[in-house]
Amino acid sequence: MSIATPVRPGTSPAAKLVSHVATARESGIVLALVLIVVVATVNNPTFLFSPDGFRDLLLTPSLLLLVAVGQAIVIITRNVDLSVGSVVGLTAYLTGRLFIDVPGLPLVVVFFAGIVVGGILGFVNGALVAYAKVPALVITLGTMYIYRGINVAWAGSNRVNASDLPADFRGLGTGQILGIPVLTILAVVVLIVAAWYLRNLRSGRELYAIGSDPAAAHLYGLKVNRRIIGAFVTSGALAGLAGVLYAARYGTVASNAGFGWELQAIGAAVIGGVAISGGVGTVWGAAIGAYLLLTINRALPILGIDDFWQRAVVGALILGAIVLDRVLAVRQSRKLTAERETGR
Amino acid sequence: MADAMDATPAPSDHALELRRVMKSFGPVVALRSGSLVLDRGSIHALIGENGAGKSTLVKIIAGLYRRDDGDFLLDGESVDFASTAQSKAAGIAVIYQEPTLFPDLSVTENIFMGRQPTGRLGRIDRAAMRDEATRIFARLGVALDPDRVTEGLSIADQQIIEIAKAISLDARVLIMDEPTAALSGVEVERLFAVARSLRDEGRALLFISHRFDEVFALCDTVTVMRDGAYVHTTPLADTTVDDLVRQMVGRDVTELFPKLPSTPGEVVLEVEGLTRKGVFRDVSFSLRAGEIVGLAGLVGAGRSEVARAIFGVDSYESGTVRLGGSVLPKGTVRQATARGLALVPEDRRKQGLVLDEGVSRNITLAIRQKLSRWGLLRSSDENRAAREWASRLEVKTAALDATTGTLSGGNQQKVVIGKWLATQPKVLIVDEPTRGIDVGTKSEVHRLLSELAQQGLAILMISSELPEVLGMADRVLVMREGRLTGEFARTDATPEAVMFAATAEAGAAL
Amino acid sequence: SGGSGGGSGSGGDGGNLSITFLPKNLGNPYFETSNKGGEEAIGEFGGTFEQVGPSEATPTSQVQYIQTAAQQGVGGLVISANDPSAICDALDEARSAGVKVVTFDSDTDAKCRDLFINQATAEGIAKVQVDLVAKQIGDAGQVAILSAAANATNQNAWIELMKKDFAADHPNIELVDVVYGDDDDQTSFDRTAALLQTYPNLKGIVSPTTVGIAAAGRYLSTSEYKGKVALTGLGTPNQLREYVQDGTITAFALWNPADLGYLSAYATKALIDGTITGKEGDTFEAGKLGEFTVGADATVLLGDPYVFDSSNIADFDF
Amino acid sequence: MTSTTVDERARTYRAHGRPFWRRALLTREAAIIGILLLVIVVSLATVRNFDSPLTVTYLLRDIAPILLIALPMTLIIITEEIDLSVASIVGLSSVTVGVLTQAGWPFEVAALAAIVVGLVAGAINGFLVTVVGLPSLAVTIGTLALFRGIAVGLLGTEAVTEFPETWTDLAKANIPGTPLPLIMIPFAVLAVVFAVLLHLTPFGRSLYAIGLNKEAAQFSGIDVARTKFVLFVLSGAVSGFAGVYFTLLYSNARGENAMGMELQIIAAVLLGGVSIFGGRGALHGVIAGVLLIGTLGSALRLAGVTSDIINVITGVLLVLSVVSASLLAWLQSRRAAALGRRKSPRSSAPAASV
Ligand SMILES: Nc1ncnc2c1ncn2[C@@H]1O[C@H](COP(=O)(O)OP(=O)(O)OP(=O)(O)O)[C@@H](O)[C@H]1O
Ligand SMILES: Nc1ncnc2c1ncn2[C@@H]1O[C@H](COP(=O)(O)OP(=O)(O)OP(=O)(O)O)[C@@H](O)[C@H]1O
Ligand SMILES: [Mg+2]
Ligand SMILES: [Mg+2]
Repeated sequence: MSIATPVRPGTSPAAKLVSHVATARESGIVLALVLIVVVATVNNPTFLFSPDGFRDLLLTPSLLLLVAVGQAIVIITRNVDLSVGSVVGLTAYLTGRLFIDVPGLPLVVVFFAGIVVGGILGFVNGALVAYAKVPALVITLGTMYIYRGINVAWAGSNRVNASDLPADFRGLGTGQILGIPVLTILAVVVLIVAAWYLRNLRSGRELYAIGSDPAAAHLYGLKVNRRIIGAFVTSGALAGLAGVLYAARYGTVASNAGFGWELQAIGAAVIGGVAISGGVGTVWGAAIGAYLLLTINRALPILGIDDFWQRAVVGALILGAIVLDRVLAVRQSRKLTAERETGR
Repeated sequence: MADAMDATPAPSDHALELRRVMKSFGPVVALRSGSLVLDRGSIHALIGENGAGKSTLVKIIAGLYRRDDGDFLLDGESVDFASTAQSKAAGIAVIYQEPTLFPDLSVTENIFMGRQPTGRLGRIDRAAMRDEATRIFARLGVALDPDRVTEGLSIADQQIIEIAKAISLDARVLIMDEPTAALSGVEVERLFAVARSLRDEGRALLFISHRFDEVFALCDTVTVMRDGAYVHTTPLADTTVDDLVRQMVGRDVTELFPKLPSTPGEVVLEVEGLTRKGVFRDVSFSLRAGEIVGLAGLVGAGRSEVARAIFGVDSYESGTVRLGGSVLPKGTVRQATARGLALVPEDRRKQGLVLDEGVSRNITLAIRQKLSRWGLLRSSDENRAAREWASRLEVKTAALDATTGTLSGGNQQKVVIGKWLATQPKVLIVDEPTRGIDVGTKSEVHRLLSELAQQGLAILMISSELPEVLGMADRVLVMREGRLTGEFARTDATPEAVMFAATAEAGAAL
Repeated sequence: SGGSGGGSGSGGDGGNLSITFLPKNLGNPYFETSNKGGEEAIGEFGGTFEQVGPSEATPTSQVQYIQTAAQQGVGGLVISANDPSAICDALDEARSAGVKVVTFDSDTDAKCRDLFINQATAEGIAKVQVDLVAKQIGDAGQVAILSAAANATNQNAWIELMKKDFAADHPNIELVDVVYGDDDDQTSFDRTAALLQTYPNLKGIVSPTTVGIAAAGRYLSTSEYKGKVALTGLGTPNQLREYVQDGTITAFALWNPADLGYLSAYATKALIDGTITGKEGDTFEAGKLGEFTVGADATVLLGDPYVFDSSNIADFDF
Repeated sequence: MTSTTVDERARTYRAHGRPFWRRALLTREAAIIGILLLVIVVSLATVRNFDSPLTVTYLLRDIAPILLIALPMTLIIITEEIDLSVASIVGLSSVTVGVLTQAGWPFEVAALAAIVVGLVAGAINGFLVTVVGLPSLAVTIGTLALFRGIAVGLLGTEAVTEFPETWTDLAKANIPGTPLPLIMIPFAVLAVVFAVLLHLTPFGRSLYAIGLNKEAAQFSGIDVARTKFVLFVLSGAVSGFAGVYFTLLYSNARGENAMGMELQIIAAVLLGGVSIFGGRGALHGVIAGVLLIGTLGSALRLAGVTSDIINVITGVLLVLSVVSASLLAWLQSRRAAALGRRKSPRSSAPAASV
């Protein structure tokens, strides 16, 4: 009757870990990432073995990583946030404006402002989704237009130039500690905190539950609205942080900063094994997905593939990742069937 | 199971009390005046026809709905739950009529979601959680892997997780809304044992079921509801099935299983060597016109899967299905329907109905091609066809465009049956046709099936209720673990023989 | 002289001096400056200035604004084309609705507009950049070009001419790649990084677009290649001042975009007034810039590009 | 009507729970059409030059691709799927026309080939969604990048701008004697075909059933996979056609054509009352939704409002349209609850007693 798998025989924690790593969805894309880096480096050693090459390898995807982590959290709750690109743009411009309009402002305040404004924009999304009970795709499509419009209306044809920003702030964009870019360290810290939270705290697990079956979550008496709003606030705040760092890294901020990042972030999450239908996936996957996406972008020219084909490769990659997920799932269910057959 | 009832314990003070509770959904009044008293250390039964308002009452207790009017006392104090979290905190555990699980999460997480044991920094203590789950499963006597995801579990296993969830709450009040509807005899017995031990610990239990044998075997007192209102409460020792039925239906129901005699005609459905790996193997049988064949077995024996495969919802690896002499191609419901096969599926909400559509659209969904003229469909034609079947089956609904999801379970089931009868099938497969249906409706469904058989329809009736199978079928097939393990003529089909074939254990429960 | 075909040619209808500026896209400081010049000129002669534009630099998004200008019945439309022929039909429709069409910065096919205000001859622009980079890298080694959108008319024309110049006069310079930053800051920045990585022996980068050269300058200034890889092209002094001062850039070129807008506005006024029709040899007065003559193909030339370096950059503010 | 009295206990049923005028007027579609009319009236009164015939011509010409693609998109969203790759297919089709015309193919053949390319692209989406069984949101985010990448990759730096004048003129021509562009004829034909298909045929019924309950649809003999496949192919083919029109309208084949249009199309469809969760929506609402966004944009541009404000307004409309629906439902339920409390009789049943 029941799939009568008796409690598994005592496998050692180490063996468990090994088998977990070997089968984890994330391992596949790590492998792909390593492969790309190796091939690119063989073609052109400076890809990895030059100070700039190494730095850019770590640095370039760091901003997208932040946004992708937030996006993954939202997708896990069976929602989606299309407004992140606009939030990045708005907070990046805000950062520049703060430095221009309030000279001598401490960096901490600027970071705080970016994160809070991002969080507020995320809160608007979350509150609309949670309380008005309307699909996130529609709401965030709307706020994507609205936030971007506000940004363009505010910035007009002004832009923030690198020379408007204090040198120590811009130093963050390229600075390194022990050879590792500051931005990367920041992004990885955020990633670890998010991953720990999702795995070990009740509220983190509840996000998975809500994404897995919202109606059941309601019956369980989970605070569905609060969690959904929390997820959107997190996504907004991380996009806000990414916006601040965008200003630090790129120096110049025009009103189209962060344009199109929403699809990249969703793409990264999907490549990383976060199921678009909610309840499945990890922020680790999304983070590696972000690295894979942008590293491929950088590797293609080195492999002699024309710039113009980059987008096609990215598309193929996304499709490849989801097809792979599907194949693995089918194989898993075949295994279960076979087990049942032999069990009879 | 129908052995001696437990002695009724002395009534202690009330754990929970509802007085004249009212609840309406827009124009629909689900509960006019619901009253109920649960005592500590006692198991209370709640019975009533489909749509009587039982589940609505439960949902009010659970804090899922808020009552419009009336009193709700817990330990003598008036309460008003705004969410299920509050009722849980007050010590009320509820098993809902429909299992509600998170398919992507593990069995353990499903049991403890929202109240996992935590350690330092609020970190979830996974080991403790898993141990607790294992302990509960041991108590329930089931072997479920606590680490597997619940996706793909059978309804029975899902129901068991629901029960484990409720037990893990260690609640003072345990409400069970038709928990046995999907369970086999053995599992029902285990559940009853757990329920009795909880009662003996002094907890208050509410048990909702349409099966009188269960009610009499388990419960101490019974409350009857009709049309959203309280009718009567009495100790079970002082009442009989006939009394209860009269109170429920408001009239006498004499014949529960009115099987009409019919003469089997020629063979219309022939199944040969049907095999689907891991699900069923080498299933062969045939069906004659005018014959009702019962397919018995424990839940999970694979009966539904065989039905789905024959009907074309699922594919199969080998074997053939012949309908009216010629082979039915596999995996196409359209072909099967066109050639006169119909299936009333086991899960009416998921498989039978489009809950958000109106009654009329549902009844005509399978005949939409037939109803169209020059490829075009007109609502008036749809409504005419729907009206005919709704009135034949006496569906209780305000209008033909009323959303099917707002009908009671029994009325929903009637809509599904109507939908398939509208296709004018030659062979009808009904899978658990009376699951969760009240006695009145049940007897109507049985009469209907009998009449249809008499008119020459071949019926394959899958049912987990032995009395139903034995009462209705001309012939009984039995499945166990994916194989046909027995075939009995009506006269030879004793409960003992059938249960033996279903379990291969002499003297199995039921 | 194909300018006067479609228009009604009625110069004397009281002179509708409402003039709309339609740059390639908004939020581009180069056009910001040129539009300011236009606004100044229009203020001088008492017309009404309006500035509209898409947020992304594509021809299809420009069409809507051309149509709107036609519907509004403005007197003149001053436009920098995102594509030489894609917007032609829309411009033709506008002209048949009586709008004078003047292109500046980036031209369309000559038959689709009344006049083109050329900031400098393509030959002159290509030559000044080739000369600058050749001087900076010692006339030998690998160079690459970081351009704007792959379809930008002017960019492609200059790149073609530069290629010819390199081949003819600088045989030791190898042009290894042309990449496109889409006039997007971030893209240009990342493309620069990729270029440096792909070609470890790269000696120089030429970026004939203000967005591109600024982004490349910013990347170079914090990288190991600073001072080793030469960077030149077309840029605005305000954006590049810092890099000239810190040694990332030695010298770069540009015309004065404010003058370009200023001249365009006066030329449009002359067309509306009927002072000129776009015929070769027509002359008109352009306020503080003096008198200009219409050249072949209904083109007016602003002048030669100007080279900025550490000695003179402090004198400019745009 | 003859109530079929099957046996003496038979009941008759009303067909509808609400009177006709409530069913017709209290709908999302009616609201959107109302707002559209309001916007038109206000614009006519307040925006200079809005009343010129040129406005109608330009407006319809510009939104024609959106109108066209919104038709299959509506059907797809009703089955609870989505196609984000449509704008990329427009770009791919445009590039196909360009490359083939450049290679010397006759334009007609090139155009046909472009539509076939669109069809094949749609079939790829359909295959991945129905046969491989992947969620369409993920699939079409992938093909959004893939198709666009191929389009941009094929033409690289170039743009093809030479097309036969007869065709480019035709794309811009009006129906003689009206300010309506010629493209409205194929659109009207397609709109009627899609409306009949969706609202008056068994196929249409099956789309709603799939959107609301896929499993029940399958149990009712609906071939869910095939139906969805057909829809994606339709969407691809119509997008291919729109790509050819787009190319001719702007005399311009570029890989980046119609970039970002998918979100405009989806915004319009959702504004028109189609539920993103499937099973709800009607074509007249969608057409009104597209026209509403187009008209607003046109009027605002004429009034000198910049494109960013237009985007903000589009976004606000979209959010308001969905939020107002649930706000209304909430208010109604509040009112009904209040009414129910007042009207329901104080119970006649005796209190429970043990
Ligand atoms: N959410 C709802 N919206 C509208 N009507 C509802 C809703 N829930 C229940 N009803 C109606 O309220 C009445 C009582 O339903 P309820 O589910 O409580 O019956 P029940 O006694 O549990 O029946 P069953 O034995 O079939 O489960 C029915 O007529 C039903 O149609
Ligand atoms: N989706 C699924 N994934 C994996 N196993 C399944 C799935 N559905 C059913 N099974 C297994 O297939 C077998 C038959 O299932 P099922 O419960 O439907 O049988 P049944 O005899 O029809 O029971 P019922 O009385 O509930 O209709 C069981 O072993 C069950 O666990
Ligand atoms: Mg119930
Ligand atoms: Mg079954």
